[in-house]
Amino acid sequence: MATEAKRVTDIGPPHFEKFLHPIIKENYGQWKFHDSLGPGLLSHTGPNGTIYSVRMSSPRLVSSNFLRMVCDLAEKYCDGYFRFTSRNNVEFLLANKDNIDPLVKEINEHGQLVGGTDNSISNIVHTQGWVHCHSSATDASGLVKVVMDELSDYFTEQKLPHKLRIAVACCLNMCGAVHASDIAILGLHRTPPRVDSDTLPNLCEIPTTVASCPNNAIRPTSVEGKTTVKVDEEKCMYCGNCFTVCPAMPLADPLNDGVSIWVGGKISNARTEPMFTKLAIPYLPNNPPRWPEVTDAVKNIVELYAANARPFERVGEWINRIGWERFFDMTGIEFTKYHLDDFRHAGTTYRRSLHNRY
Amino acid sequence: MATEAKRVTDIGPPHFEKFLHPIIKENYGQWKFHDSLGPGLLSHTGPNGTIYSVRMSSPRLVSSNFLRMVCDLAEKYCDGYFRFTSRNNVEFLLANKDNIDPLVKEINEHGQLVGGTDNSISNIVHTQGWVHCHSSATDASGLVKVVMDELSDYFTEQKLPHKLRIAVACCLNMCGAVHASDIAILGLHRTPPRVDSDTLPNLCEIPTTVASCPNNAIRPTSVEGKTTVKVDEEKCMYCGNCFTVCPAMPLADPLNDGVSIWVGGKISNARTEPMFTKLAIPYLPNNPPRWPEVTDAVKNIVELYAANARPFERVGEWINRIGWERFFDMTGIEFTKYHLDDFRHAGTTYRRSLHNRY
Amino acid sequence: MADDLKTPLLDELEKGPWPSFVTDIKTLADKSEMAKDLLRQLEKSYEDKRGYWKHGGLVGVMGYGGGVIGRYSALPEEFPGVSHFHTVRVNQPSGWFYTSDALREIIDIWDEHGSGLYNMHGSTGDMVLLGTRTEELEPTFRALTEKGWDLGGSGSDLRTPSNCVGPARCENACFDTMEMAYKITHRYQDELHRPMFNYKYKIKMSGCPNDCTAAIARSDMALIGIWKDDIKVDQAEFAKYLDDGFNVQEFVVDKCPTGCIAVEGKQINIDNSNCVKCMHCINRMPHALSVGDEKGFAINLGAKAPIVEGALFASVIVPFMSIEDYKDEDSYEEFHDLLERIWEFWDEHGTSRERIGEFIERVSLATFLEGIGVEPSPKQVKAPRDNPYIFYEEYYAEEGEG
Amino acid sequence: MADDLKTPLLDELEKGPWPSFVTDIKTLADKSEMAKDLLRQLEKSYEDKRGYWKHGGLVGVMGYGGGVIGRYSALPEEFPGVSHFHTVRVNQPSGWFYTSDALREIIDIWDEHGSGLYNMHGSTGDMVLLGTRTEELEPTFRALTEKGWDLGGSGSDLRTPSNCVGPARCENACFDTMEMAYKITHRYQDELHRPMFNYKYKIKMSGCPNDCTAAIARSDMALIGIWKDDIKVDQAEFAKYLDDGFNVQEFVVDKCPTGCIAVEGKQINIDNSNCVKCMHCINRMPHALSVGDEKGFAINLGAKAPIVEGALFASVIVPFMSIEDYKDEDSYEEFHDLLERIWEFWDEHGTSRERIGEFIERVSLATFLEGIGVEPSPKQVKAPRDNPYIFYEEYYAEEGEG
Ligand code: SRM
Ligand code: SRM
Ligand code: SRM
Ligand code: SRM
Ligand code: SF4
Ligand code: SF4
Ligand code: SF4
Ligand code: SF4
Ligand code: SF4
Ligand code: SF4
Ligand code: SF4
Ligand code: SF4
Repeated sequence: MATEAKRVTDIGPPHFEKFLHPIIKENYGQWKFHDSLGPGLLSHTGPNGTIYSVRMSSPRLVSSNFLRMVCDLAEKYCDGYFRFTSRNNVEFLLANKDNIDPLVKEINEHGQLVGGTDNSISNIVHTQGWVHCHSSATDASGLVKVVMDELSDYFTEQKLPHKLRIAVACCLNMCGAVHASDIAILGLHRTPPRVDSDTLPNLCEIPTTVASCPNNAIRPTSVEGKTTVKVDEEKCMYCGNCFTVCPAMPLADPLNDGVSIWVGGKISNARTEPMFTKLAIPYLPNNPPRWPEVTDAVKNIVELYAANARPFERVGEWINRIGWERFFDMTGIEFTKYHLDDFRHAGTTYRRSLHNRY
Repeated sequence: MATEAKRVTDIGPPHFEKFLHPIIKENYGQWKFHDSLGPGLLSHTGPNGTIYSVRMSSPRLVSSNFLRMVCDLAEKYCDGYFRFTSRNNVEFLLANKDNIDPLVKEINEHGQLVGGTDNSISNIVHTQGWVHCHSSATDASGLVKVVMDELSDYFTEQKLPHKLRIAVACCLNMCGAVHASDIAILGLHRTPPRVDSDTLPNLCEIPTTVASCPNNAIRPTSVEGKTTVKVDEEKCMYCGNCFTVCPAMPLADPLNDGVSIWVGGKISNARTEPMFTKLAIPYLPNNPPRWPEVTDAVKNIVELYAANARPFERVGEWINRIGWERFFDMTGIEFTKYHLDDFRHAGTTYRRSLHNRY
Repeated sequence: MADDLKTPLLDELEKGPWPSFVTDIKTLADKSEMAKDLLRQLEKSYEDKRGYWKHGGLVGVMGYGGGVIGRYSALPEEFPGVSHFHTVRVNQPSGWFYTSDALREIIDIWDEHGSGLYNMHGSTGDMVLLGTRTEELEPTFRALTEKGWDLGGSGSDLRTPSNCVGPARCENACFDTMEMAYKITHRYQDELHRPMFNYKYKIKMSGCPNDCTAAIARSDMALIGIWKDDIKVDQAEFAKYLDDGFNVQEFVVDKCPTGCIAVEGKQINIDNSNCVKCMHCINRMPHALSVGDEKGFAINLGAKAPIVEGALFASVIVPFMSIEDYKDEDSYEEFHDLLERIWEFWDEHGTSRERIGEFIERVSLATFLEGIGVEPSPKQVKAPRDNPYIFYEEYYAEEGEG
Repeated sequence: MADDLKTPLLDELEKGPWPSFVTDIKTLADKSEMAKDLLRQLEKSYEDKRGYWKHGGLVGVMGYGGGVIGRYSALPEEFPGVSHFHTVRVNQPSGWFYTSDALREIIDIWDEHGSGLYNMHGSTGDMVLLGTRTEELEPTFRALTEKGWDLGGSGSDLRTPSNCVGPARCENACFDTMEMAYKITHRYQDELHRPMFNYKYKIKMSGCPNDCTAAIARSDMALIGIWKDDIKVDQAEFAKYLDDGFNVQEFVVDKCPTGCIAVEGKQINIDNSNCVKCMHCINRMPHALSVGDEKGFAINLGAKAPIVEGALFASVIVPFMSIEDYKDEDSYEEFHDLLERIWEFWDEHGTSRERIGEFIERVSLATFLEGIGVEPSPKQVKAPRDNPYIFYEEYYAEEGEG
């Protein structure tokens, strides 16, 4: 492809209007209601007709071949119109209800799944992992695959009390929704950065590096006459912020890097205000390729939620209703000192009342 | 009275048993239930009988004559038995129900009131004020008197949705329950301490003085060769902690000292967890002897609470139900930047959701 | 009334239905120069809108470091009666129970040695004998001890523990607040009278979560009664509430914080596994419901007023403890051991003027629990941490390395 | 499949019902050295339990400071195909709507200039074209712009705003998320492409409080749809829910956070003055209930992940704003003015790598509001302050003094 034309910049994205299905254009801003037609199937109705959506899974990390398959299906059933969701599923947009079944069938033939709507587990929001990021304490795509293998029924069926949203992030930067998910899987380092004092003076600015540490664990020092930094290992909580600004302070440590499990966050304002995800399991080992400890832990929580929560109760709402003590009892997860907050506003998490279940 | 006997120390208080009414002794730890017999009147019943309590107001700051009056009444109606409550009321403890009416009558003849139980306003927990404390930004006993003059009906009748508890403190040390009361009146200074560098070097330890400031507003300095301190007036929030450790830093300022009004705190675990009192009115002037701005403000809040809260809803629970925006609307109190927290955990008070009433 | 007592501003406080402290103090003004000059100085404060007391002053009784608050007028020439006006704090008896005989002893002593004025009681709980001269302190003390009374605390010491009426007149009491307050006060006489802590240490005891002594808001150590088993129900009495037209649905069921009450027919059913012991249903229907049988108390630490890090409610450290026999000193061993470990750890690692609540926040709850040998429990927190900044203590090392 | 592609560990990820990224990438392994060596390096990561990427790297396209994430293999000799493996972030269209024609343009470009691998989409919302060499960056950019596509953000710049499907396919949309995202992205091209802020600035738009883009958790500026008047009710449709046996009491009434719904007979009554617009009742009964007519959005600022001060949700700054005509650039004046005042104030007083949420917490909400010229409102806080540390700015001075 020749690119000899005049170089243009700052053109921004194309206007979306040309990507909108005619039925969508005609009902734009005037939709009346939607209906759920089954797992992965929605219809939205406005004064000028109904549009059908078929939601298909996606590993998000995809190849041209995957996207071509999407285009092919869209052309065959949807006049070429489709979209992606905020959780990286594909939504085919159909004018004709009769096209739903053949489309679903063909999607399945491609080894893809239809689902993720309503009271189901939708796609896992995730990050780069060992596939692309220098910071990662675990892989992301692989974790998503093994966890969703265990939970795919909950994607293709709507058998949960309510929506359940899972996120994976591969380090504490949390490029995703880990801090506000029903269940989150977070990769973490557990040992302080190793300072490479040979390269550090050239690669990093000392004041920026020192300032990067949330816990004041980094101090300037001098090694063989060169100014570098040293880490107070007692104070380091392995957050990796120093590594972000200074490449000479890597944290990766195959023996100790691993995964933590978090529960009970939510984003929507429905019923309760948004809630942060809370620590459930401080550490599970990195055990690729299938991380059995992680999949077991997540499945255990999902199944207890499925069996015990009330209709339209999110994971965090369920736990708040039964109490954290019962959550730890039911899941068999050990409550340790690591669960007790010790950061900035730790005091606000202490139980300052008599409200307790015995 | 001669005190020639051997000096004894560390004897502690007398054992309470000798102060207990025989009916109390017999039912000790075995009480079955209580009944409310009207404002200020309670009965408690156990397997071995019933004890009647008549609750009488008290200014708390009292003279020997007041206490002699209490003793006289107790001897006449209660075999000499009585107690004080945790809110400084007097409780006469009667074996004989028939003694209630005559006792109440005689109490009233002494200019005292009976009430404070159940859904009423009980006595105001308060502090020393200009009567005894060097720190005070307002008087305490006087404020209590003028506020209770306005509200005495709510003491002698049970016409509120639920208990309403008021506290007064005369400075930020808050020697009382100001931080957890339905309504609180808090005296405050509003100008930085004036450093008396003549006396300071003799009276105060510089490091302790510097360390006392929660906002690092105090720095050592030197005036005419003597080491003293200076206050960064931008950073000072008039808390008075420096004055507590260093007498040479008085804050009293007749022009600016005054009173603030706080609402919505509670202590009990009933229904909701304990709650801190929140700022309603940042400043009202000290206007002795009857502080009309303060009594108006408090009465306004009490009357709105009385008219609008649901049964068994405390002030804070009522406000939480209707929302703070409505509270400010209803009371006509202006919402200002002073209401926005800017101390340690200020961020945790920001509204981090979409939950708002319009 | 003394001729020279002109208090036009204070006189305004003699009006109105609420009993007037001015009127009351005036009854002493003839007999007591102190009372009279207190009113006169107060009148000046009302005129000038400021107090006229000097800051503190180290006075006390022999061998005691606390119990007296020194106070001097800033205008001793003008108001000689209150040139000294020290406060004597006296231990109240458990639950503030008195007989007239006992109180008269105090009155007589204070009429002789002091101003004849009191706070009944101070916010911490003591009898506060308000105003005397330095030279009267020791005689007052002698007179008090002779009658069996002793001083309370002040400064960096244990303060007089205080307690709700509890088993003495309340069906909700889950532990013997009266006896326990007595036992603690007596056991720790030295800690009460000789300030050696980092800062003050207040203990309050409430027999149940209604917390009628405000322990959770105002004491470094709050002992608050609680039970572990089921709420006791008298179904016949419950039916009476319904029959009497009491709106159980709106006033009880709908207000239960965990929604764990159901009414079926004339029967109340409580899902006790989800009850958080808030007391509301019991409060509303004392004839029908009462606290369980397996009773004890929770230990919450760290309440305080805002100075300096902001106000704190006390937080759960030991969710449940019980004492076999409150009358038996030996039964308290577990409690005393714990309290002493707490004091030791605070003493060793706390800083001067650092209350225990601020101390726990500074060193972190996990460290504090480890320091005093208490196991972590979900009952100590509202929820587990939401930030990922975890200090791991166990990690793997290369073989040969470690 | 290429002979030398031995990935026994990754092959385990081809099992199971969920679509496998390994299987998918393998379909490219014959054509693309990059895809193949990515799998080979990943296999090594799976063996060794660690990543093999070098830290960052400053690469990009001419005149742009963002949009490309530089990435190099730490083992370039072993995996030459990914010795360079830079990411190109491309602005997604509003609401992630595509036609197959449009997407095929991208696919063709990336097959030619890059690895043929993507994240559809990145967490911020961009199309993420995953992996190419430095020398291909400029050609990729040229090819993209020729087809009307442009780069997204990275570094300390405005990131591509993203938005929920909103008016394009949702009855709940309270504002035109689609058009507004487009307008903002176009207006602030400079801010997007040339990082000059203290740190990144993300804008996300959700058409209603369901917040389907997680704006409140993941954007420095969250625009979230809201309405001011009453929820619209179709009583006939409501009756159908009852008739169909839907448990309105348990699933709706009991779950309303402010208890402001009452059902009388077949009629639903909402006390709208107490409704907090949580959406739950509307979500449960979309045929009967819908958002009001007086629609707009709230502006919440400051969400972010935990690094460094702990995670934040965005907090209310402007409780309600509306735009007359979303298609008309002039209608946005109030919004743009505000946004520019925000950036200016943050720029002037913020520090490097300080997100706006942390900035607001540091300078305090009151100062921030004053700085950007927004009035304080109880809607900005959960509750007023509970500590008494108030900085008064107005006070009285002696006459003659001031
Ligand atoms: C397509 C999508 C918007 C988009 O622009 O892409 C979308 C679309 C709808 N959402 Fe959503 N939501 C979408 C992401 C979200 C997110 C964001 C996320 O998960 O990261 C949230 C916040 C999640 C959270 O709280 O943690 C979200 C919270 C909701 C809720 C609130 C659920 C609750 O009660 O907490 C509803 C209402 C409901 O389900 O009752 C809702 C309802 C809806 C409705 C029914 C709105 C409508 O009337 O059309 C749509 C179909 C929902 C369904 O899947 O059953 N949508 N929705 C997103 C689909 C993601 C996916 O592929 O699964
Ligand atoms: C006598 C006293 C205890 C003592 O040892 O002195 C006491 C005694 C009783 N309290 Fe109390 N409370 C006493 C101070 C308190 C306090 C402390 C305070 O106010 O500083 C509280 C916490 C207040 C708060 O939450 O801010 C307190 C919160 C309660 C509650 C919880 C109310 C609520 O729903 O929030 C109840 C139960 C109720 O009233 O429903 C209660 C109930 C009771 C009962 C009914 C208990 C019983 O069965 O005997 C007693 C009679 C109450 C009444 O006045 O109607 N008591 N009660 C105190 C009387 C003070 C006074 O003179 O007014
Ligand atoms: C007398 C009393 C007020 C009253 O009118 O009842 C009182 C009076 C004083 N308190 Fe207090 N406090 C009194 C109960 C309280 C309480 C309430 C309580 O104990 O339940 C509190 C709040 C709870 C707490 O402990 O935090 C309280 C919090 C303070 C503080 C702030 C301490 C803090 O850590 O935030 C100070 C300042 C200090 O300790 O230096 C203080 C300091 C003082 C001093 C000693 C003034 C000073 O700066 O040195 C006051 C002497 C006044 C005087 O001239 O008599 N007082 N003080 C109360 C003690 C009487 C008694 O023994 O029964
Ligand atoms: C690609 C992407 C993850 C993904 O797989 O989707 C990503 C990838 C990176 N993020 Fe991110 N972030 C991505 C969305 C996010 C999000 C989610 C969001 O935007 O909704 C967050 C959390 C929300 C937030 O902004 O706080 C996020 C929080 C971070 C942080 C922590 C920032 C903070 O203030 O706490 C960092 C560290 C930093 O900025 O230095 C970071 C840094 C990074 C860097 C640039 C690594 C670094 O240290 O320099 C990663 C490059 C990975 C790579 O090799 O490609 N990334 N990052 C997302 C961007 C794609 C896109 O443009 O669409
Ligand atoms: S979460 Fe960490 S490791 Fe994962 S993509 Fe983001 S910055 Fe990289
Ligand atoms: S990893 Fe985090 S805590 Fe440890 S030194 Fe680096 S910045 Fe500081
Ligand atoms: S609140 Fe302040 S002024 Fe009042 S008694 Fe306590 S220390 Fe003194
Ligand atoms: S009054 Fe408080 S804030 Fe002001 S200087 Fe003194 S200690 Fe600091
Ligand atoms: S705290 Fe409980 S036990 Fe004590 S008096 Fe109050 S209600 Fe009774
Ligand atoms: S004590 Fe409170 S939580 Fe327990 S059942 Fe009664 S109202 Fe519910
Ligand atoms: S945020 Fe609201 S308007 Fe947008 S898609 Fe979700 S439900 Fe619809
Ligand atoms: S939107 Fe939420 S708060 Fe409003 S009426 Fe419906 S359920 Fe209640």
